[in-house]
Amino acid sequence: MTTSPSAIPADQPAQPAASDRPPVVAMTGITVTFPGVKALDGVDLRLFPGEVHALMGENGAGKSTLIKALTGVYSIDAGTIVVDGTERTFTGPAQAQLAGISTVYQEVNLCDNLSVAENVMLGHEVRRAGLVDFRATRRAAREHLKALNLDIDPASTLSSHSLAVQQLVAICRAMVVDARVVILDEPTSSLDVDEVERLFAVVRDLRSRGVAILFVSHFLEQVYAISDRMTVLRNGTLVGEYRTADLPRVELVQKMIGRSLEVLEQLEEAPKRVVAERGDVQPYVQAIGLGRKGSIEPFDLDVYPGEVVGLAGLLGSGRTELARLLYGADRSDVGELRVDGQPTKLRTPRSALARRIVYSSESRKTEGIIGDLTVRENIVLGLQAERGWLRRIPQRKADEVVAQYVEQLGIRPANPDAIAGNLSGGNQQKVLLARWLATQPKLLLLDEPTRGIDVGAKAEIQRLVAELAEQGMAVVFISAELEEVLRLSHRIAVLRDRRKIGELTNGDDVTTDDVVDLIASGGQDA
Amino acid sequence: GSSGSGDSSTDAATGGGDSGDLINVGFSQVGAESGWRAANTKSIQDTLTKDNGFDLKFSDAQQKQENQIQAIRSYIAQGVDYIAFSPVVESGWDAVLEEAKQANIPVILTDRAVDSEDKSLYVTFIGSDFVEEGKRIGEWVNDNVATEPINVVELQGTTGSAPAIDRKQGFEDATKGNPNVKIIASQTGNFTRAEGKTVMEGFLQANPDIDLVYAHNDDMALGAIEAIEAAGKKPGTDIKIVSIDGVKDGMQALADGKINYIVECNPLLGPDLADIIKTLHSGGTVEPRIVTHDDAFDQAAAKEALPTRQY
Amino acid sequence: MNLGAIARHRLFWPLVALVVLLVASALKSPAFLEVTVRDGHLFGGPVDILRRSSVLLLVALGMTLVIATRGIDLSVGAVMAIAGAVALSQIAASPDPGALSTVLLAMLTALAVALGIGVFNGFLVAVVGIQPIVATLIFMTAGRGIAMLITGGQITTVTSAPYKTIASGYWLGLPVAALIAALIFGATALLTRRTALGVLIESVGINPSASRLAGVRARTIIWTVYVICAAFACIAGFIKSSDIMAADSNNAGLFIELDAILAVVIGGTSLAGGKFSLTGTLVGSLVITTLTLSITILGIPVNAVSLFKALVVIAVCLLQSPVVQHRMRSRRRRAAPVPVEVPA
Amino acid sequence: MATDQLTPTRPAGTATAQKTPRWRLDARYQPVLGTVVVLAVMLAVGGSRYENFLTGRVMANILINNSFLVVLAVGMTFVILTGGIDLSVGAVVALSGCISAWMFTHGWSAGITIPVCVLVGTLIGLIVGVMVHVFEIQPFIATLAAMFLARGLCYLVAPESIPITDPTIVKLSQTRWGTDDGLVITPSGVIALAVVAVAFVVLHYTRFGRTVYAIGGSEQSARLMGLPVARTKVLVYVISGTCAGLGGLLFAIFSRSGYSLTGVGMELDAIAAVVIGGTLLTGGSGFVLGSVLGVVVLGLIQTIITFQGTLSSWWTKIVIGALLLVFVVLQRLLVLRRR
Ligand SMILES: Nc1ncnc2c1ncn2[C@@H]1O[C@H](COP(=O)(O)OP(=O)(O)OP(=O)(O)O)[C@@H](O)[C@H]1O
Ligand SMILES: Nc1ncnc2c1ncn2[C@@H]1O[C@H](COP(=O)(O)OP(=O)(O)OP(=O)(O)O)[C@@H](O)[C@H]1O
Ligand SMILES: [Mg+2]
Ligand SMILES: [Mg+2]
Repeated sequence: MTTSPSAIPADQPAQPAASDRPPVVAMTGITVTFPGVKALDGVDLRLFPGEVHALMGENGAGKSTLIKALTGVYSIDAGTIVVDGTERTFTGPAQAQLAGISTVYQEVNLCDNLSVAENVMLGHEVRRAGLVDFRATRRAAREHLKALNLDIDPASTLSSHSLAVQQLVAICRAMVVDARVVILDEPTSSLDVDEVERLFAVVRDLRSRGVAILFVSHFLEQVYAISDRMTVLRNGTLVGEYRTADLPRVELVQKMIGRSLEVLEQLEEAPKRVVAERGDVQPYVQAIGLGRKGSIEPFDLDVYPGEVVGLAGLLGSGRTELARLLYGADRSDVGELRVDGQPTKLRTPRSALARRIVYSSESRKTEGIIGDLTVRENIVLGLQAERGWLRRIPQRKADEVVAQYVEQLGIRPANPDAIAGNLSGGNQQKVLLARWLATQPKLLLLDEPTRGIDVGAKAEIQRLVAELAEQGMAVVFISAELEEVLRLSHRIAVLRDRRKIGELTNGDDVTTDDVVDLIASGGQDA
Repeated sequence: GSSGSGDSSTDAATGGGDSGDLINVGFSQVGAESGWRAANTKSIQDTLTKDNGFDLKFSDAQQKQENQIQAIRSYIAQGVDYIAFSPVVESGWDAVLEEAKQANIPVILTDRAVDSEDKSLYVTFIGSDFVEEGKRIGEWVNDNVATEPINVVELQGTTGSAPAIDRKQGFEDATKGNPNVKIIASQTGNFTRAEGKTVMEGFLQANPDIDLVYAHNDDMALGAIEAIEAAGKKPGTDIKIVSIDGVKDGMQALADGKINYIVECNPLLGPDLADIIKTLHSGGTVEPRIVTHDDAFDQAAAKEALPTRQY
Repeated sequence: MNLGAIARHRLFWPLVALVVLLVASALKSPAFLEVTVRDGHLFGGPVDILRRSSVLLLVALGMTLVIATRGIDLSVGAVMAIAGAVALSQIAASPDPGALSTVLLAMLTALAVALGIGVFNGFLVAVVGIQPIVATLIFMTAGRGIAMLITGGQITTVTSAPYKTIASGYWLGLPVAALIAALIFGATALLTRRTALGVLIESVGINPSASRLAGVRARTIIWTVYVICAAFACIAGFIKSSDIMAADSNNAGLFIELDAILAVVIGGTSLAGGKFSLTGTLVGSLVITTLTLSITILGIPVNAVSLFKALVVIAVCLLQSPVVQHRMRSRRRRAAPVPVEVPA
Repeated sequence: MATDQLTPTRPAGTATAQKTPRWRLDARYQPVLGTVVVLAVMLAVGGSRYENFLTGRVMANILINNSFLVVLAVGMTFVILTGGIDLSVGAVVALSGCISAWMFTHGWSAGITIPVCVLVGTLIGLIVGVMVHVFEIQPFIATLAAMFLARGLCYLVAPESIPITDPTIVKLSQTRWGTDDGLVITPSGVIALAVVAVAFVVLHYTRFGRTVYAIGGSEQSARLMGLPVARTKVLVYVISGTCAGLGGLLFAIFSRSGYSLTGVGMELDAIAAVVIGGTLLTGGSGFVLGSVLGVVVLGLIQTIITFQGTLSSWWTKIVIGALLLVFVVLQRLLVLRRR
């Protein structure tokens, strides 16, 4: 559904059936409870050498929890973990690593105060006479980065890179050790086609060397392209273990969601949007030569009410930067911004909010969720910020708003008093979305809103965006999935090297290839 | 504040060597932790003036020994003629005093002593005798209050400080032989009014029959007065109070009958210090220990002395 | 609520410490817990604790809000000293120190000065972006100097009946100081919990950049809490100086910032910012005040006071720690298996 | 577009980040550079105002008078880099001094006393480390409790100040190496510099050091990356405690006495030095050499005040505060401008 099937050729399973060899990891009857939630209930998982195993399930099904239970981040309440034939209980990731299990956790977990090289090599630095040899370490890091075709300066600080690059660095780190088990929890959520392709090349190489790979993704496309077998979870319980080849997509979705859904058709057969007759409506937001030194070069952009403008581009092409300028999260230093025809200077997010412009950031951990607050407080935060501190939103109104969006977006657990930081990644994303929808904006800037969201919810969010646009909201939609951008947008602005290089008007004849071509040509002939 | 930097027109740039015929004196003060100390500082700054032939370099150590040692080293580096200081602590001055000796700068101690074995490290020590102060209080109590059995509570100074240790010692020495004196509680009030009050409140809660309060300084005595009044008793009558220092507020309370006896601890060391330096400068010698003259006041004497007190 | 749930409450151990200290004091001095009516007002140990904890409570309240934004305010002690110095030197200099108007005017002046300091601190932290510890260290040092400058290095003593009322007066049989603290506690609770201020402070403390992107005026909020903190410290300074009717620039509020932080943390607010509990701070303040008072009553030897304080603090913190809590819970569970609840 | 030639051309599909030009100073060094610049300004101003200011003796005195603070600041740097804080160091200095003085007066030899008083710091550091790591007590509170504890033990060991007359200590405090014009160094100064050198190597060239930075960046990430977070966290407090014990020894050499009230507020001096040196209290960013510069700044402020020589007690406090203000604001502005 995301990348065209031709981009990632389906594999032949490397080994016919893995079960003739003993599993390298066997988890049985795993139960993990958090105060108030039973996140896992008697789940089994087997990993065989030389296989790619997909772990599937909706947001909050317990995938990340199962992984963390394996690597000793969480202690298990019941069940056994057998690694290489011996029962183990790891007390922390360090131990798991020693046992040959290398993990990339879901949220990027790196130290952004350190250099890229250090993040890749921490704990495995090249040493001479007991002291770290930085030059050799950087060289080693560069080698590892090259395997993923990541050509960045290993000495640069991690925080200077976009989230996608950070995700690749995290994956790189997992490849440094000679692991027998590699766990990748949604490694591809912010990668584009090329990066995914490169990652898969590495994964296949690992598999051929007999490494067991556990892979989590909400992109069914990718799952079918790379995995040999899969384990499906639902609501913390085991649904079953299947050979990928034996389980058609529709059935997989049904097993994940627990009911049959037309989501797949809905996702695949949504009609292309076309620009409606505008009449003499003026754009809600109009950027004229707007830019910021070192961040994005001056660009023009109009967004009309009722219109979805997609931003397409590769990693680090400046989509996020563009959106931040429109929100006032960064201040522009050249150009003009008109909101509703009025020249406007956006100095802070607040001033944007006052003009009913909202922005949902791509990095929900650092710029989105307020971890220790409850779901309710997180959802009404935007509304509250807009009203000011003095006029608190009445409890009843807050409850109403929260109930509405919890229902509409399917936030789970559907408990407004749950601590937002404890929600699964996908559900946190939904909470963020709810926060912004609750303010009833006129311009909605969505930066990767579907990252890490399961198929059902993704369809729901796409439907919602389309509906909101129909009701007259202006939307700027950023996604690493070109298909998704294409499906939703009326117009597509294409960026490259932090410069807007062109604009496409969507239509039946426009395909992802057109966009890719435009990017490749650098806008010269567009 | 008249003793601020404003009225001293010393040009800092002329700090070194000889500036005319003025005597260069470096003085390192402990800090400004009490009214007593402020009076002491003022006395020194008002006496060692240009008009009197001195060029005073003054520094405040903020109650830190390291700052004081640093200041003395700095005076040595600046090449002053004399160094005077009130040591924060008794111990630990040998090293820096040896440096001063090597640089041929005479050192004068004021107010507090040092416990160096080598007495040649300083010329003289001028100040009160804390043990003696405690003793005089004890003797007055023996003669005037402890004619019948009494319960005494003690408000000690800062734990571990020389005045606190010596004043406790002196009082105990004097009352040791008197079976009527019973010290029922002793706590530190850190030489401050607020803590003096706090501790006294605690004493009053814990002990219903206190006859006498011995405070190591006036400030704690003043705090104790507040506490006693708040408990509905009459300070000076229901509970007698004796203390040491003789600062203005203390003398006032004494005159008002709220304190019964005060042994003075004279802060006005400026004139004496000036005399000593002048004597030394003209080649004379001074006694190695100069005990300042301390008065003692009862209520009648306080009424008389109050109008003419300088501090 | 069952016993287990009560024991698990985060304020359980601080409250136990409070009770233990009170009981120990009462055993040592049986009159301690007696409350009698004397001169038309209440008198006794508990009343004393209430009156005395007012100063710490006020400072700790402001500190709670500052800490909730991930900050810290070391200058509170100095602000107390300045408040006393400004108010009392003005009263002392006036021809009529006993007049209510003089006192009010003096207090207003002091409050204005304190607010100025709060604005300054907030400016350094929120606008210039200096780390709170260092930003407030500046006034911690210089503030006491300013207070001494105002009083000329002397302890300024005044006689003024209205001013004395603040710390020593009684109203409806209760100490005025405690009433002031209670009033401000209530006002703060209303201000933070009835408006959205509390939640916004927390959100800024938990994730400043996310809050800013959510449209919260992070800068203004951080600025505001420093101003509030200074204002509360100023009122605490009034009580402290009224207590001894003197402005002791050197010692007023010395090291109170440490006690205040301790009270806040014992009350369950994390120094990492975020969620805060005003009730917790109240309990923390009471524990620390009682601790100080009980030292005198129990007759702890002078040399052991610090050690005693350390042991109590360590004991409370250890018992409160997640690890010990967890241990105790699982021990309890093992000792008496809880019957499985069958849904009706 | 005219800017075309400035944009690096790269094949589509390669994720690149903008490379920082060579001449740009790494952002991490900017705060330290700020400190250096403001320090130079202070020296220039001091030298033009006061005679005998820019002399070897005065500069040497800064190190001689602050060698213990250098050692404390080094230990504190470790703790602050992990995002913690250590308030106990001042009290540990006093305790270590008291114990050494007590042992000397009770006839112990320097060979035993010196290790013991350093190890006392280690032990307190270990207690703090265990409280912070195992019991998850916040560093501020754990070290505050340790501060009360150490101070309380001081009063038990040495209620009044005890002079130290041990020949080894006397020798250490009297030895001076250097030129006649006062540019000298003491054994304490050498020890302090050695500690700095060791700390520099440990922080920058060992896995332990890099783990310290990683924990400061994100403790949770460091744990998930499989780094030995527990061990490292306990160790930084042990290091800080040991440095405080050593600092106590240096202070004992400096003052040749043990006194229970020394070092009150010294922890704030150490923290201030570390922060002035450009280390972030949130952890993960800073340098041990910056902390040394921070100590020099504080020493310089004191020196300027003694050279001024006309300040009353309260003006001294105000001037210290004002200089601190000028310093941090200037440093901050320098950092902001360079961004
Ligand atoms: N630390 C925690 N405390 C309390 N509840 C938690 C915690 N971590 C996870 N949970 C809960 O456990 C459940 C499973 O979460 P988990 O993160 O494993 O989901 P997931 O399958 O990885 O979902 P996603 O696809 O969104 O990443 C969720 O309901 C979540 O709210
Ligand atoms: N804080 C920063 N400092 C320096 N460079 C940065 C910073 N943040 C982002 N960049 C760089 O700016 C460029 C544009 O990044 P941006 O995040 O806007 O790209 P994007 O198109 O949104 O890509 P992505 O898909 O990664 O979100 C990237 O090269 C990135 O490395
Ligand atoms: Mg997950
Ligand atoms: Mg982006």
